[in-house]
Amino acid sequence: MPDTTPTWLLVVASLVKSAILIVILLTIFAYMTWIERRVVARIQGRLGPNRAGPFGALQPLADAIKMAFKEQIIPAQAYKAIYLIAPVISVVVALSAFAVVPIGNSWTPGHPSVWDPWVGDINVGLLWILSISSLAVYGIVLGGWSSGNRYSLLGSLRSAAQMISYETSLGLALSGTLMWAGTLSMVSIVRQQTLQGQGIWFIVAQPLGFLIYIIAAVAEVNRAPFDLPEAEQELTAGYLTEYSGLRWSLYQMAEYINMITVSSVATTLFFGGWSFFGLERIPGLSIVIFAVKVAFFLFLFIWLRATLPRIRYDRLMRLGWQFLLPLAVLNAVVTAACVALGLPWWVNGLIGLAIIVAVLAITWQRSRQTRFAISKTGAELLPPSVRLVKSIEPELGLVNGGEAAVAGVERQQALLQDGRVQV
Amino acid sequence: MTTIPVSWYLIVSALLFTIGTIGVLVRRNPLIIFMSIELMLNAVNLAFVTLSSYLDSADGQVFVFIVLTVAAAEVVVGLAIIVSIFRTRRNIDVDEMNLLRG
Amino acid sequence: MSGPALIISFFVLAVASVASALGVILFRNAVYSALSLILTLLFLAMFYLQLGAMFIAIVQILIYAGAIMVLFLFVVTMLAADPRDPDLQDRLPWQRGVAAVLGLVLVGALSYLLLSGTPLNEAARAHGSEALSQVVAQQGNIQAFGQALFHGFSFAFEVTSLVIVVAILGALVLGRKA
Amino acid sequence: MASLLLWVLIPPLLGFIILGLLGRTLPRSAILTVAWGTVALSFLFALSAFLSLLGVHPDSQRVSDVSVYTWAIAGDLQVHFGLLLDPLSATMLLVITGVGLLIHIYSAGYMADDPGFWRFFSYMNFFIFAMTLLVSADNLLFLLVGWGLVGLASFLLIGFWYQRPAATAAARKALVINVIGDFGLMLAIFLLFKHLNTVDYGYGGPNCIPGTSGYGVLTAASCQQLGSLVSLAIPLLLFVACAAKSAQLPLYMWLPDAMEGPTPVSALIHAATMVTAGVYLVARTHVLFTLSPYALPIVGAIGGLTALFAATIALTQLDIKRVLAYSTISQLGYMFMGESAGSYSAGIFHLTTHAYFKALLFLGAGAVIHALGGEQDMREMGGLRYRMRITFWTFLIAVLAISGIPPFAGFWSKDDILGALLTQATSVGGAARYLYYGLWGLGVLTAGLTALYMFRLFYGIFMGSYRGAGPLKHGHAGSEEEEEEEALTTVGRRRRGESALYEIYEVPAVMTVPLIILAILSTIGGLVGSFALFDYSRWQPLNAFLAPVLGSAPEGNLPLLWLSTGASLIFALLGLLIAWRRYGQGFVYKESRNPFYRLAYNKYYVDEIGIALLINPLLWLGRQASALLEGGLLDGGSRLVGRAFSLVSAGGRRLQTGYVRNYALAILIGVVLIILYYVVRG
Repeated sequence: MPDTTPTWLLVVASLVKSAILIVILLTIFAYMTWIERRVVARIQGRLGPNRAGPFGALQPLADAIKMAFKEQIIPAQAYKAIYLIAPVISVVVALSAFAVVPIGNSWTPGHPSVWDPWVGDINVGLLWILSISSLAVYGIVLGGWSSGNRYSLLGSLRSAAQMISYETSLGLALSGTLMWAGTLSMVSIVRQQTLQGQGIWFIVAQPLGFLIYIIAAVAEVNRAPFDLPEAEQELTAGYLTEYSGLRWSLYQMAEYINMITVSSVATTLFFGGWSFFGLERIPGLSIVIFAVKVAFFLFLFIWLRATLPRIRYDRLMRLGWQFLLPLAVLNAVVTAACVALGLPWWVNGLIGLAIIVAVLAITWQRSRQTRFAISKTGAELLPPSVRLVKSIEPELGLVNGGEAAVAGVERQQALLQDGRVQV
Repeated sequence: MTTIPVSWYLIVSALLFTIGTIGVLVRRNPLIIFMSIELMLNAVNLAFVTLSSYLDSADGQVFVFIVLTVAAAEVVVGLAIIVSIFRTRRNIDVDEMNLLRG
Repeated sequence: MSGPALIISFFVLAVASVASALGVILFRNAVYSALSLILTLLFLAMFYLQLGAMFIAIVQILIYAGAIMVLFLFVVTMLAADPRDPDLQDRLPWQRGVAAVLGLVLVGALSYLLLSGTPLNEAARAHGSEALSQVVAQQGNIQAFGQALFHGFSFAFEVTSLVIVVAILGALVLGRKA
Repeated sequence: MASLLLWVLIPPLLGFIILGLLGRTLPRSAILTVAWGTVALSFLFALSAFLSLLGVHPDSQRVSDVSVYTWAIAGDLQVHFGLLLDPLSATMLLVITGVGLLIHIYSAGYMADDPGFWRFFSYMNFFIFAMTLLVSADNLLFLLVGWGLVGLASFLLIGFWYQRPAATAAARKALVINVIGDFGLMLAIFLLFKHLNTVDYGYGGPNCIPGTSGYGVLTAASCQQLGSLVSLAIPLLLFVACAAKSAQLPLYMWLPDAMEGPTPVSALIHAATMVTAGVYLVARTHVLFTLSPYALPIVGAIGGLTALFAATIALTQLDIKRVLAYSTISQLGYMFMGESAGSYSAGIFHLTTHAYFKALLFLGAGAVIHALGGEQDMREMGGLRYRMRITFWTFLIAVLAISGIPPFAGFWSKDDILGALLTQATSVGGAARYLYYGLWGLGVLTAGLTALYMFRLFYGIFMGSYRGAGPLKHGHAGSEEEEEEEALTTVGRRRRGESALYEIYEVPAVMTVPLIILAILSTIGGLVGSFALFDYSRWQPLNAFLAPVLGSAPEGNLPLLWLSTGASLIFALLGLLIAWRRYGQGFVYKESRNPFYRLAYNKYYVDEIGIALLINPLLWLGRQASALLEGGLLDGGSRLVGRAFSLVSAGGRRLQTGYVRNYALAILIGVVLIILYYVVRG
């Protein structure tokens, strides 16, 4: 924006744009809940909410009214102030992160104005999103802690550990794109991907980075299959256990807004944001393009939730530290090399694809080895990675399936018969 | 752009630093002592950034960056130590850790 | 931002940051202390913004508030799950008084030094193309920072990365089940 | 050429390192490959260095001094690790590596059953390295390094069977006495540096005048500036070192005891090479010895006395290795006598031939000992000529050689020395004349004694009938108790008489081949000497070769030479005759009541006198000092210090409350004080 813009105008414009953005986000949140229930129901062969209004479209409104009038419980052992504030923190943080996301092209390309469709275009935009979303964990940790409930506390601790673990991979995955873009400003990143810029969406240069980002993002927003903090079966509802009514829905709101944010970031960094082969020059259309792309990712989130079972907690951690982080480092190194050597984008893309293929092949190979072992009688045995008795773990041949597993199971039975091992 | 004297920022920095120092001296929970140390580091960081801005040189900011990183490393190790102490002693009062008494 | 707005914001931030810093050492509950510290850090980040160090401000939030303090909170909530334990007898009750007096002396002396015309106010500024403001004006904040970091302090940078690796290994070793 | 010298040095060092580090794990074949290979390489390089030297004309240019590495520069003192190749060092290197190689080969057989096989060869390689370093160093400081290292190698090898108390005691004794000599050498070096500002021999230095007798800094010209006292002190201090290393009176006591080491060690270190280092040093620094009129006569007197003294002891000894040890001492005295007559090349010549035949004698004795399973007493031998033919013949050659019977090597070199002595006696004036006449007489007498005791030994071992009880069955490294146990059984076995002789076998080829080679060398080795005796003085290749370094020996006239040769030959034959008369039918041991015999048999009670006069008083002094100084002064002082510290710390430890916060408070106090200082200073 031109330097001549008076400060008051800047402030006013920002306030107005923020207000509009918040309204939009809240609306999307409300309808996301409805869409999610419909989509999941469809996937599961059910109907979902379809009574209130056409296709049940007024369902979010009904829910909101219900939530607003629901009694709010404050546990006796809670730390009251923090208990009350925690959900608010979550929402505020979620909303603030969105401030630098450009949801459309400038109204008059080439002539920046204060009314362009983003709240602020700061030159550390992406860092802003990362740093603000790293604060999101506070809402959860504080909520869980202040509830004065072990389940809540455990849920919040899980959440903290999970978010810290995946934030590193997330940031590193994005760094590849940043190297191609050469800027941290969200608007500039999008411009780099338009025909006026480098003319490619960075997904083609960064397939590996994108994959890591998506996995890490799902974990970062605590969505299935990484929704450990609120795992009903394990922790009743994690940090949400003691919350009800509006405060509960504030947490939901934060979660959905975060989803929108990470989808927007994915769109912006990997799919060209509001650009679509020149069409974005029609100002209104650029916002639609952006919305469609984000919607695709949101749908992806719902789809994942409906499809994948929840992952075990230790595997979640292992996935984050031993799989995603090394891959992200590898991606960053490869990308840095490509950028530094001035190689064209498709080299980087091909290397990324090759790594993906290699990783998939290895994983597939391993899973085949460990999936099932066939005994001599032809019956399927449990894979060796399933440990029945903890104390004989080291004696089980955990190497390759097949005979090792057979031997292990036989040894296990022998031990059980001896009475040396108690199940 | 600045109309605020540099010493004002530095006095804020000194205040924060002293508060951190006192925290180290009077608190017995090692976690809070640790936080007080972080406070002291941050007070110094404030001084660095202030001087960087006033001297118009990026060096101070680089120092802050490095302090930040080292602080992260320090916290990681320190918290790991505290957790392992807690694991063995079920108690993290620093006054209980006085095996070095003469 | 300039003139009275700047001064007002400075004082608001100063009071807020000092107050929240006092909170760190005054709260009995470690979680509240941690929250106070987070607040202090955020206020400091705003100070940095005020001083034109945008990158440092953001990194302050990202690393300190977003990572370090989360770790703190993690440990605090884990270890001090029930902070209402009866507090043990303070074995050094006299130290509070001494510390307070010494703290006052320290602040007083420092303030006196800072206000009584130390050479700081007349310190020479960097000039020419190396000057921070010039680089920022030409290339932007991050670029200026990056140049300083990787040109003048690349060795320190590398050493820091080594420190981090060592710290990670140390934490791993310490965190292993004995 | 000097680079060749470096390659002479490096292989044994490498061998030492490899064997020392990995030897335990290596198979025998690999150990032998390394040990033999390195010494063989060393020998080949020494040989090529020697040949390359021969190819240089004129003779005076036959020198190469290359500084490999500058070790230290301190003010005027510049110490280079320089390698010097000249006729003297080339000769020495050939002898060391050549004889060393033969003895390495021999050792493979001799040490075959020893558990310390790898250790032995590692030490031997180390010795070769140290000795080559000693002779190829181009300055006294690195000579001292080699000097000390050969002492170390000698110590290690004497004490090789460290399970035996006698061996370790002998090793200790050798080390202590050698260190006395090292002190002498060090003091001499200090004096030289103080007065001449150098420790180099001086090749290539500013004063270097090739072609003159003794070149470099240690030229007669540059040494003239030394005062008369210093010019006597330096050679005498050097000679202290020589006497210790070469076992001259009164520092000879360690050498007979050193026979506790394995026999190949005795052959290599305590006969052929290391003990001749003193002879080498005198030759190398001969310029210094000529500065004072008293230096050389003293050297000669000590050498002559030692020669006779040791020969008389050798006459009475029963342990065959001890006989040889005393013979070595006696022969070393001979070499010093020759050098004292100004004929340094005669000394070096005798050194060379002595290396051949004395190594041969030791190896032959070793073969006998090996065949007898460790028996060293002459009374338990006899008649071995039937069972050990090769050893017998080679030993005979060596005995003839050492006895000075023509045409064997010893005759030529011994004759050279005696001739030089007589020539010197006739050419100098004053009291020295009588000294040299006396020395010549001693030499001739000793020649006779040498023939006597050598043939006594020879007859004792090989002639007559077998008196022993067959080979002992234990290994070399048996403990004391085992030996006693074994002795008991031998009594029983002795009754079986002659048949035991058939249990004795000639040693394997790996041991006899070196014997044969050394026998050949002992036979023809003397032919490089002077033919002046036959009035054909143009043939003296060794003298001529060494002349650029050592100067040419004074030429004697023919009648004198004839007289000298005739006398020594007659005495030698006389000794031979007496030996034949007494021991020709086999050695018979009789307790003799003759006081002189008892005196010699008990080695003149030198050890006992030493213990009574030196060691006991020293021990007494030490005990008194320990009680007085250590108990009262040092301990008391340290106790006082300790008490002071504990008092201080008792106060100080109150500060160590163990409360971390206390410590932090202390830091803060410090910080506040520093800040306040700035406030006050303004």
